[in-house]
Amino acid sequence: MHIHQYEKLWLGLSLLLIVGFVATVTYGAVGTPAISMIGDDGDTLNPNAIDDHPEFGDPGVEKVGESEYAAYVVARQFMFQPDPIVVPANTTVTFYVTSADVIHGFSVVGTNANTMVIPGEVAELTVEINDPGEYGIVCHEYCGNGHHGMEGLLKVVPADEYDGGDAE
Amino acid sequence: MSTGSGAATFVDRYPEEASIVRQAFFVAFVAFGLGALFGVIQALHRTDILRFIPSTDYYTVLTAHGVLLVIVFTIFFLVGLFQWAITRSFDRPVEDIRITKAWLALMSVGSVVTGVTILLGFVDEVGISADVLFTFYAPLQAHPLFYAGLAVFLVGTWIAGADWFRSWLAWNAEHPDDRIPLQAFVVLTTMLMWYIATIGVAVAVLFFLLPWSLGLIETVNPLLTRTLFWFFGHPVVYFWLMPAYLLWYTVLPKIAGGRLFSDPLARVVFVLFLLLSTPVGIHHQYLDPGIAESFKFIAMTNTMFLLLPSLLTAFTVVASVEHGARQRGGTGLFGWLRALPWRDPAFTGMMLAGLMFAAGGFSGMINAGMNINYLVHNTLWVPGHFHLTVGTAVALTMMAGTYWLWPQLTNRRLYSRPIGLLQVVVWFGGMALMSNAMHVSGLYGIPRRTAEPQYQGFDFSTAFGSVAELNVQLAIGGTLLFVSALLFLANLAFSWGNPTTSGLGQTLPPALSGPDDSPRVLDNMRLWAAIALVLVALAYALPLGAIVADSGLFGPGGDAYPVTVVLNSVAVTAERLTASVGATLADVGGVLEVIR
Amino acid sequence: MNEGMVSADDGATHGDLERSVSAPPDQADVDRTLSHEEFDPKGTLALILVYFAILVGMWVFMYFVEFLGNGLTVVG
Amino acid sequence: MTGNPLRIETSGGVLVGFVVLAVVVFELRTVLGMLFGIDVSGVVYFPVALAVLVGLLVAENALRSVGSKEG
Repeated sequence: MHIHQYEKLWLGLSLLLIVGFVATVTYGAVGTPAISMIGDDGDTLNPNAIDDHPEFGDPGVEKVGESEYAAYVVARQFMFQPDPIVVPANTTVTFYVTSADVIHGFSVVGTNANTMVIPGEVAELTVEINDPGEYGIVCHEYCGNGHHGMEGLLKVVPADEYDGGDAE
Repeated sequence: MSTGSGAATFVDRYPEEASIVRQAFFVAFVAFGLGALFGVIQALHRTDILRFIPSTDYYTVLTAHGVLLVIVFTIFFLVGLFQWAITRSFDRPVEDIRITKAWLALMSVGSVVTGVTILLGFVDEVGISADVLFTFYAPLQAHPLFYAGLAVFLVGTWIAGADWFRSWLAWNAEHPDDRIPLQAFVVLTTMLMWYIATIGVAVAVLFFLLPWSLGLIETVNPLLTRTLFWFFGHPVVYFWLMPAYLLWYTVLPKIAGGRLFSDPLARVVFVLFLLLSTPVGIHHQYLDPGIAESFKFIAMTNTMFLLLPSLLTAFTVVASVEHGARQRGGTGLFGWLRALPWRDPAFTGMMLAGLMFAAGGFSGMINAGMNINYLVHNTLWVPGHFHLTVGTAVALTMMAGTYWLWPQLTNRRLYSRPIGLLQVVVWFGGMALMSNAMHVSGLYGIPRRTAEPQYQGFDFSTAFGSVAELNVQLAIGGTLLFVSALLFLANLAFSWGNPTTSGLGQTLPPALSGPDDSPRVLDNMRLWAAIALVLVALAYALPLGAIVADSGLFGPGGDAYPVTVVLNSVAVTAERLTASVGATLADVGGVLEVIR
Repeated sequence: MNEGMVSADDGATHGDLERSVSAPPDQADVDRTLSHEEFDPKGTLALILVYFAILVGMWVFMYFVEFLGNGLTVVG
Repeated sequence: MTGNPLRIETSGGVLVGFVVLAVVVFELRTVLGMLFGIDVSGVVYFPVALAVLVGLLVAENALRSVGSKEG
């Protein structure tokens, strides 16, 4: 099989590019901080039984460690609960997000905190939150004819202003 | 009938087959026109430039836009082109024209049923709708006719593939020592890929979604049907792309005045597509809960290697064009570009499509990069990407290819080549505007698939310019694309009025490095199909097994939507009512409007 | 063997209008006939190296600046 | 390359070249904004870019007609 030498050169460069891409992604996955993908760690649950769930029945933020918080979020047509989600600054927050009805999205606008929300599955993502501020949250997966109104708010407040509980 | 002294055309030699090709193209272009109309409605609506439908109907428009363009338009064009390629390259008529007519009829009936079901979504009183978008993720539920139409359509494509394989076997019996002609080779490898890919969507539709929409089963597993969709959903993008590749490899070099640079490498490319197109679908699910990171990593590496055949194609096709330019007397490192037939809309259309594909390739690389997907997932970046790939590389090549094929299929000249040139150039410019705006908007976090990306509680922050300006860009781009689509359809329609002319036939020159330079094993379809199946099993057995083990074949429960809302908790009732009051009022208003 | 060649005539007789905008005429008339061995697509190589450079540059920017600089990294 | 029956110079190449150049110039603003953080107002950029492009087109056209007179 005759291959022109320029083509061989391009084949080599193409492979180099591909390996470079895989290497970059791998670097992101093991570097500091190591970027973790949404995985299969979360539980499964019946979306119709969410209201009886110990955490999702009354979704909100709770303190689980020294500077660690857990935020239980329910996405449903066409809202996020709780809204707003209030967390203190300079903490590590793990979001547990599930759906009560159809597939939704959960995206903290302008950041990399982003996940699909699939009924029956709990999406789990941990982020480090530094400065106080406000972020919009959007549902980025079509979820019905009111989809465009589905938004939320993430409020990061200074630690001394945080009242420690549910913002609802 | 005026006469020329040129060669016989395809329609002269194979009138029945040419008729099939024309019919398939006709369905494709009707769908294209409707899809383009729905496209411009969206472009103007979501940017809030011009809104004349309620936002709740936006998703009916979006579903119709997606299904009409990427299922009906692309695939009908594909079967027409492939029928031409098979008949032409084997140089033999179809084995049984009744079979050929049957699959075209099945595909058409399926498309009409699905299309009408979607469009009934505009008429609330009928109570039939399919506002589930092209991806139809459960537990959003469409009317059973939506799934049934899709199933009939799929069966039609399967019979089409069988028809072409039958032609191959018949040809092979008469030419046992010949290499498969390149065009037929593309058709056969592409259809093998299609058979493997459609396993996923066939299982999802026939075993889960259709029985579920008929009420035969209570629940489905949303993650499972979604994964089965993407099992099909990525290879289908290559299914759209292969007709464009067929034209780039076999027609473009000829129009440029050159010859294909390397037939052996082309075969390697198409084998790679067959092998790698399917075991990558999980890259659409990088952010799905319930699928382990390791499976996502495997999908990512497979996807990155799937770049290879496209990168090789870029070289081979451009080199073939350069060969044409040099034969036409072009000189210099870049000066040869000036010696190309830029006034020919078929040539220019394909070249501009290829240029856009190079740009779309880059945004695709970003999409494929597992963790960087967090940045762009489900933002407007993604439609920005695929409007460059399927929306330009594929669609524009199909339009350009039509300009070249048209006389071969009808013995009539094109109505106007200058209008054709204007059309492809306007498409290119319009897409540059729209796609640029979409990519940039996506990086600012603006989501895709929404009627009103204007939120109450926050604003999108921009690195430069403003969201308003991006919206204007997007709307202008979308409008230009619509104008271009109209120019294309009008040009074809007026071409029917041209007198028939004999001698419009065109030949395709042989490759510079012909098929005999490549090992025979490349033509072993059974071998490649078997390896492809093994790769698919390796990539999918464990994730699918894990999904079923975690939440069962029919999922952990849950209702179908839209359904009668049954509120099961007083605590959330008030909140839900408040939230949905706006949407409900809008619905009521719409109904009242109609009744009045 | 080339696949199913229809005819040697390629529409060359349709005059300048046809020729300037449609497919070029029969390749028997070509200025130079370049075979696979003697044709070095150096223009293609140059173009594709430029593309390669753009790809690498854009990738580095998108990954290390846009993505890693984007805040709220998912770490678990 | 005169006398080559295949070499047909047409204005088609100028049109396509112009459009491709226009798109490149258009994208340049995105590159400035995203890569270099230089926020050029679109109200200024696009009219100026358009004027430059039209100027180039006119100049090219003038040069070509001069060239063809000499040739």
